[in-house]
Amino acid sequence: MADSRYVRAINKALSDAMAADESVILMGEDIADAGGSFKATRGLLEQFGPMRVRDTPISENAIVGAAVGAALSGLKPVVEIMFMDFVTLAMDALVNQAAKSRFMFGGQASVPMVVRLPHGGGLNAGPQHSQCLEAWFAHIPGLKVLCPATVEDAYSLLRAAIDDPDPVVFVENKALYAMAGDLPDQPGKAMIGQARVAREGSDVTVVTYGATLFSCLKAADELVGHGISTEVIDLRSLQPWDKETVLASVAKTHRAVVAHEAVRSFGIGAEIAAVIGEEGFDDLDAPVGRVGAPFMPVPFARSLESRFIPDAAAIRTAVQACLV
Amino acid sequence: MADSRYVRAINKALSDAMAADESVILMGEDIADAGGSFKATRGLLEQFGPMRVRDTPISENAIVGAAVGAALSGLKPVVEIMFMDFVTLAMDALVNQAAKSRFMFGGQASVPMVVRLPHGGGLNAGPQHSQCLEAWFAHIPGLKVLCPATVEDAYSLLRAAIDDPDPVVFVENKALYAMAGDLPDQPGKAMIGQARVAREGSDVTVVTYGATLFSCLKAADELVGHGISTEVIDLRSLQPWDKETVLASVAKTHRAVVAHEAVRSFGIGAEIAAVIGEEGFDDLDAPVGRVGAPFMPVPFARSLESRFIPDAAAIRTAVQACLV
Amino acid sequence: MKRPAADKHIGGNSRLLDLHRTMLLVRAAETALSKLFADGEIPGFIHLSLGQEAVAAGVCSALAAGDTMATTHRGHGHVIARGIDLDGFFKELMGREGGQCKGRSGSMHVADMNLGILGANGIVGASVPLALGSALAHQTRQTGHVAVAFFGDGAMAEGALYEALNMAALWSLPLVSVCENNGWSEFSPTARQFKGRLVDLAGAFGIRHILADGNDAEVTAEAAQEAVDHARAAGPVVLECITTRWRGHFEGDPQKYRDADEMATMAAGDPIGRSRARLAEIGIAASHLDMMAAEAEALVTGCVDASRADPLPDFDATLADVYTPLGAH
Amino acid sequence: MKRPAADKHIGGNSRLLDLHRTMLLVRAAETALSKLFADGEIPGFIHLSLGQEAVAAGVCSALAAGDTMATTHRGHGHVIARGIDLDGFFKELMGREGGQCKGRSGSMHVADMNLGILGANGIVGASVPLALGSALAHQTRQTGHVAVAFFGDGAMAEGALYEALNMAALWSLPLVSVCENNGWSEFSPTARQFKGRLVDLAGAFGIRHILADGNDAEVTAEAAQEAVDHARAAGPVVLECITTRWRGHFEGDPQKYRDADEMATMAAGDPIGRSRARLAEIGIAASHLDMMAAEAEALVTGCVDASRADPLPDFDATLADVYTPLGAH
Ligand SMILES: Cc1ncc(C[n+]2csc(CCOP(=O)(O)OP(=O)(O)O)c2C)c(N)n1
Ligand SMILES: Cc1ncc(C[n+]2csc(CCOP(=O)(O)OP(=O)(O)O)c2C)c(N)n1
Ligand SMILES: [Mg+2]
Ligand SMILES: [Mg+2]
Repeated sequence: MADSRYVRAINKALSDAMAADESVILMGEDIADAGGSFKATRGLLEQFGPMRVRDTPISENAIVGAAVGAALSGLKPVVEIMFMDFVTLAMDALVNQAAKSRFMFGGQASVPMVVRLPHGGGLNAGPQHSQCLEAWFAHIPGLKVLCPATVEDAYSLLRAAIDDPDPVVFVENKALYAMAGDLPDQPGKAMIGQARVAREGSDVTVVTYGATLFSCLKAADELVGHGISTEVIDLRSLQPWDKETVLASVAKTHRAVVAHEAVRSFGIGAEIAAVIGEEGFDDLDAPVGRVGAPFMPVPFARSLESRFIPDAAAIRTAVQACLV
Repeated sequence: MADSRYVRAINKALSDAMAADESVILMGEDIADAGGSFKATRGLLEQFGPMRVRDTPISENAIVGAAVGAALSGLKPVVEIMFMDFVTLAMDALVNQAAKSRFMFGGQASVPMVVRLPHGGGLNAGPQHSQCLEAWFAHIPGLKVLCPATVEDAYSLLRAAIDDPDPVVFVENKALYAMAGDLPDQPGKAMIGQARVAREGSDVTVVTYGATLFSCLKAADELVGHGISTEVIDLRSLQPWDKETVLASVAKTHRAVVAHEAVRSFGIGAEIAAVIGEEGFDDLDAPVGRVGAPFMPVPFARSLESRFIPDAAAIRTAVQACLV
Repeated sequence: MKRPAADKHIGGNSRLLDLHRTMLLVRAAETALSKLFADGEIPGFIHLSLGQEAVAAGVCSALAAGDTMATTHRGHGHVIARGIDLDGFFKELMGREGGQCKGRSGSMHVADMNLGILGANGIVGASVPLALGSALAHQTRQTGHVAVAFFGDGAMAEGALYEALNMAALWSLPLVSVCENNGWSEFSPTARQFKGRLVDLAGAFGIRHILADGNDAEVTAEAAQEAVDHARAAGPVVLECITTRWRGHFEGDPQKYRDADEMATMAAGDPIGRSRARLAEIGIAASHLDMMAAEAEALVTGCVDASRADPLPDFDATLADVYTPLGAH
Repeated sequence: MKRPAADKHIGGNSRLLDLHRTMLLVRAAETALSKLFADGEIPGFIHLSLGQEAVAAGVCSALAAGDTMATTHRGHGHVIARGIDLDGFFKELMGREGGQCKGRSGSMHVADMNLGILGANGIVGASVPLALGSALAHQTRQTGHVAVAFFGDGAMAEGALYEALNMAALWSLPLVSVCENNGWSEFSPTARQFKGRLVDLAGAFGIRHILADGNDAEVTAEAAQEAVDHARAAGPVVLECITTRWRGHFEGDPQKYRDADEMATMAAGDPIGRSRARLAEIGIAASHLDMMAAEAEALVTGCVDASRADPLPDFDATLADVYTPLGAH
């Protein structure tokens, strides 16, 4: 166990994957010389050279399009899009090309590529540098969508994403990059599609992912004082997502709340809540609560953003609401 | 009452809006001389001239970006993106610019623009010419999302969209363009956000939008034979959507099914079902059923696409499932 | 069905004969497709390259095994010239189980990974970043291969082309960008949509630009060889082939927007007429040339019959193949 | 706070004095911002244009009322030179209720519709299509105004620029595309990212290209006047201003990637030092020039104090303002 940080775990996963498989290459803006805006690729240029660690021009569409062509030609590209908000410029490459090529080509080819997308607020970066758009990708057949919350998952999920033969949208939370945590000396690779019970409980199930996990755990702590035992599930994988683990927990607790940082309306939580309501109908003793950002662009001012991002209090309130 | 067609209603709405307000202009690929790939803009160049009806280059990103700039400078642009699948090239302009400008600028400006997006299958147009991506836009604060199913709504909703001060994503269904229907001689303008009870019933509520409305009505007819009275609600507006009408119906029928052509997973139906499950919890006698396309790209072959698109049988089955 | 081999016995003229044979095959295939489409035997819509056969034959004649290519919605000629199994091609367009892509893609996404065909594409301009990435793979993996991007003149307006040209120049990638310039973008003359000149755009990035008469197979083949050699040795190159679109944008397009003379004079530039005349000049018997055309048509007829007999794709198997099956990799 | 009026009495030199005053204001504002940021009084991140003041002052000096502009993440100078209310500007960057955008946007989206400022932008390259559309509105509505798009040299790699240049040329729109070429794209020399030459790109579309020393306010002002006149009369034009980024990409960037000499020699090209020297030459008293600088700093200090005293934005009011209130239009 070495103590590490979320961003260092990403960095180590990239480094280990590149060492293990020379077909893995990196592309992105200022990822080579500068080591990335969030330093996730620091040192990799020196380690693997300019052929495999490529600083690109500011051309998101062509970068991701090139990744698809490279993935169809023997490489495993890992692309960094500096802020998830900029993936709006690369949606054709991701959605019309990467996601569909294997299917469209009759299964002749796979598209082994990863697009790393830092999402989320907390940096007062404003409306165009803070969005959580993962729900878009979860809706697209052919893409897989992962979002690690812990230092260990940042490593193990990224290794799994790079090993995966299909295109993976890898969502990282900017506010977590500096977070400290333990990383085993020989960290493993995760199984895509498996959730993790982050905290066991018996009264209510809180389903979450990404940075919101920590608000959920905080809320769970606080709820103990109110005599409420909260089970917290970290999805880790959003597409596919671990229905079995979620439904099994709800069968035990009979109550559920889904929480994430993304805008609540038409967010990831809608699908989770709908499936719990449909397949867990008989288990439910209360409506499935949903916690997410209010329906507005991410505001800049501290006083606004701090209220925009769902916090432990919001989760606590939602949990208590389904227990009255 | 003149008998018209869905595409002619679109055409008349554009023509009437341009006649009523000279700040309304049209932009798109082959919309002027050729009158549009689906003929929605036929005759408008002759009527309003090349300044207001502009054939653009194949540059989706710049077209929509220019529409935003024009909307901020006194025009009301209506953009045609030939197939909704191509909006993947214009997501920055729509999501980062159009949707957020009013908010980001502190309410100084509005962005009165409409982007027309033909979606849906049935033409065997294959994986890159058939998608239903409306759920993406419903998730974005600042955008409004409409989807007319009838000839009259095609007109009245488009007029409302063009009059609206905010950016509207206007989703048209390609398979409906040729559909005949009545259009009043002085058709009105719809109220954005109001659903329509397309058929009254007492046993179950089916919530839908777009072309799937007709499969729902067909299913409702067939269900009469099984002694089931089905209420069918056509949402018409997806963002905002008419929660009140939907919940009122469920309070009456105690059962609900949500159906659409878009992929089921993480689709529009997820939010509708989640809200019914949450706010209509005590009214529900059965889980909310969801009908949508299976989790795959839209396949080309007739034998595949016909099974891909949800039909009346699928809706009937879902309704019956929530009545056992 | 196997294709007839090149007439090696004719020695020095074998290349022209091969080009001629390839064009005959594309011509026969698309002539059949036009009829099949009119008869409702082909779902969706198809964009034919009749009149543009010399570009497909010429460019692909310059490619070696291992070279890759990405093409457009008007890509039938390219994939046939590259050697795609004609049987699987027809079955695909007719939506059959035995189709090259199992009936999932149709005309607009035909691909053959064994031949390095990264697919036709339904998105205008998308072929260029795809080929760029393939070229990047060739460079990184030191395969010595080149990647070809076919794109139309209308696609020049897409930013994707521009971004890709810059990256190709920046990394001096073995990318051959082939502009199939037929003067039309759907129903509009491209001149009414695009103000740039490709030669100047390429020049702005220091990329070599080669212009060719895309209605002459030999000229195109030579230009393509020059372009491919340049790409292999020195990095990106743009090959612009001036050619003629005979049919509508898609089958069923009445082409009201084209004036009579253009339609009338079109046939004059027929690339197949030209190569046939030249072959006749150098003494290839008319009977032999007729036989070649007949062979191509027979091959196509066989594929069409086989496609009609082929079963329809199975839905459940299709649904199960969205992601790579575990263990397949 | 009202800004001091132009010294009309100095007649012929009033333009240089105005440019100088504008640059002093930008310099004072951003110098204060740098300090405020270091002290944690400014949330998020800010990109300063210190060293680039001549571009902002010069270009905006050529604009008339009604002309519009869209700018970039490095847009403080542009909006200040255009005349934005400095009080609202500081309140915005400090996240206050009285901010120009009510504290919702911060540095990267400052806008003022009354001045035709369509916003700074967090998306590299996005300013160009926005200004293109504004120019289209000017043409359609026959306002006689021009639209200006500021963009950086790194933004040249975005397809949006290319697509917009083509459309501007196609429709001969009154668009002035101003490339603020400081040689850097974040932490990389742009030469390592972009192989194209802007003069050739503009040329490929038949768009006039004007080059200016962006560290000289008068030279830039004249070039800008020429560009704006051209746009008003004859359509699109590209103005490339060569300038120098003094600070890091954003405040807090240690700039390890820049070598010592560059950092050392930077100050030599100081646009304000230059204009001050020229004003001294033509006899403006040092005392007067010092007073001008003091005025600018006083103005800024006042704005900073007012911002500190300003209340924080109200969340519920903000949430209620995502869409246009009914009846507002
Ligand atoms: C991104 C995108 N925009 C628009 C279209 C619709 N479309 C299909 S082909 C075409 C014209 C292409 O012209 P060109 O590139 O010259 O190719 P050609 O058809 O002449 O071979 C258009 C606009 C599309 N398929 N993709
Ligand atoms: C679409 C997009 N990609 C990447 C970024 C991150 N980014 C912000 S500024 C910048 C460099 C821009 O360089 P340049 O255009 O020269 O402007 P300068 O900072 O030099 O003024 C980058 C890559 C962004 N904001 N938007
Ligand atoms: Mg063409
Ligand atoms: Mg720069």
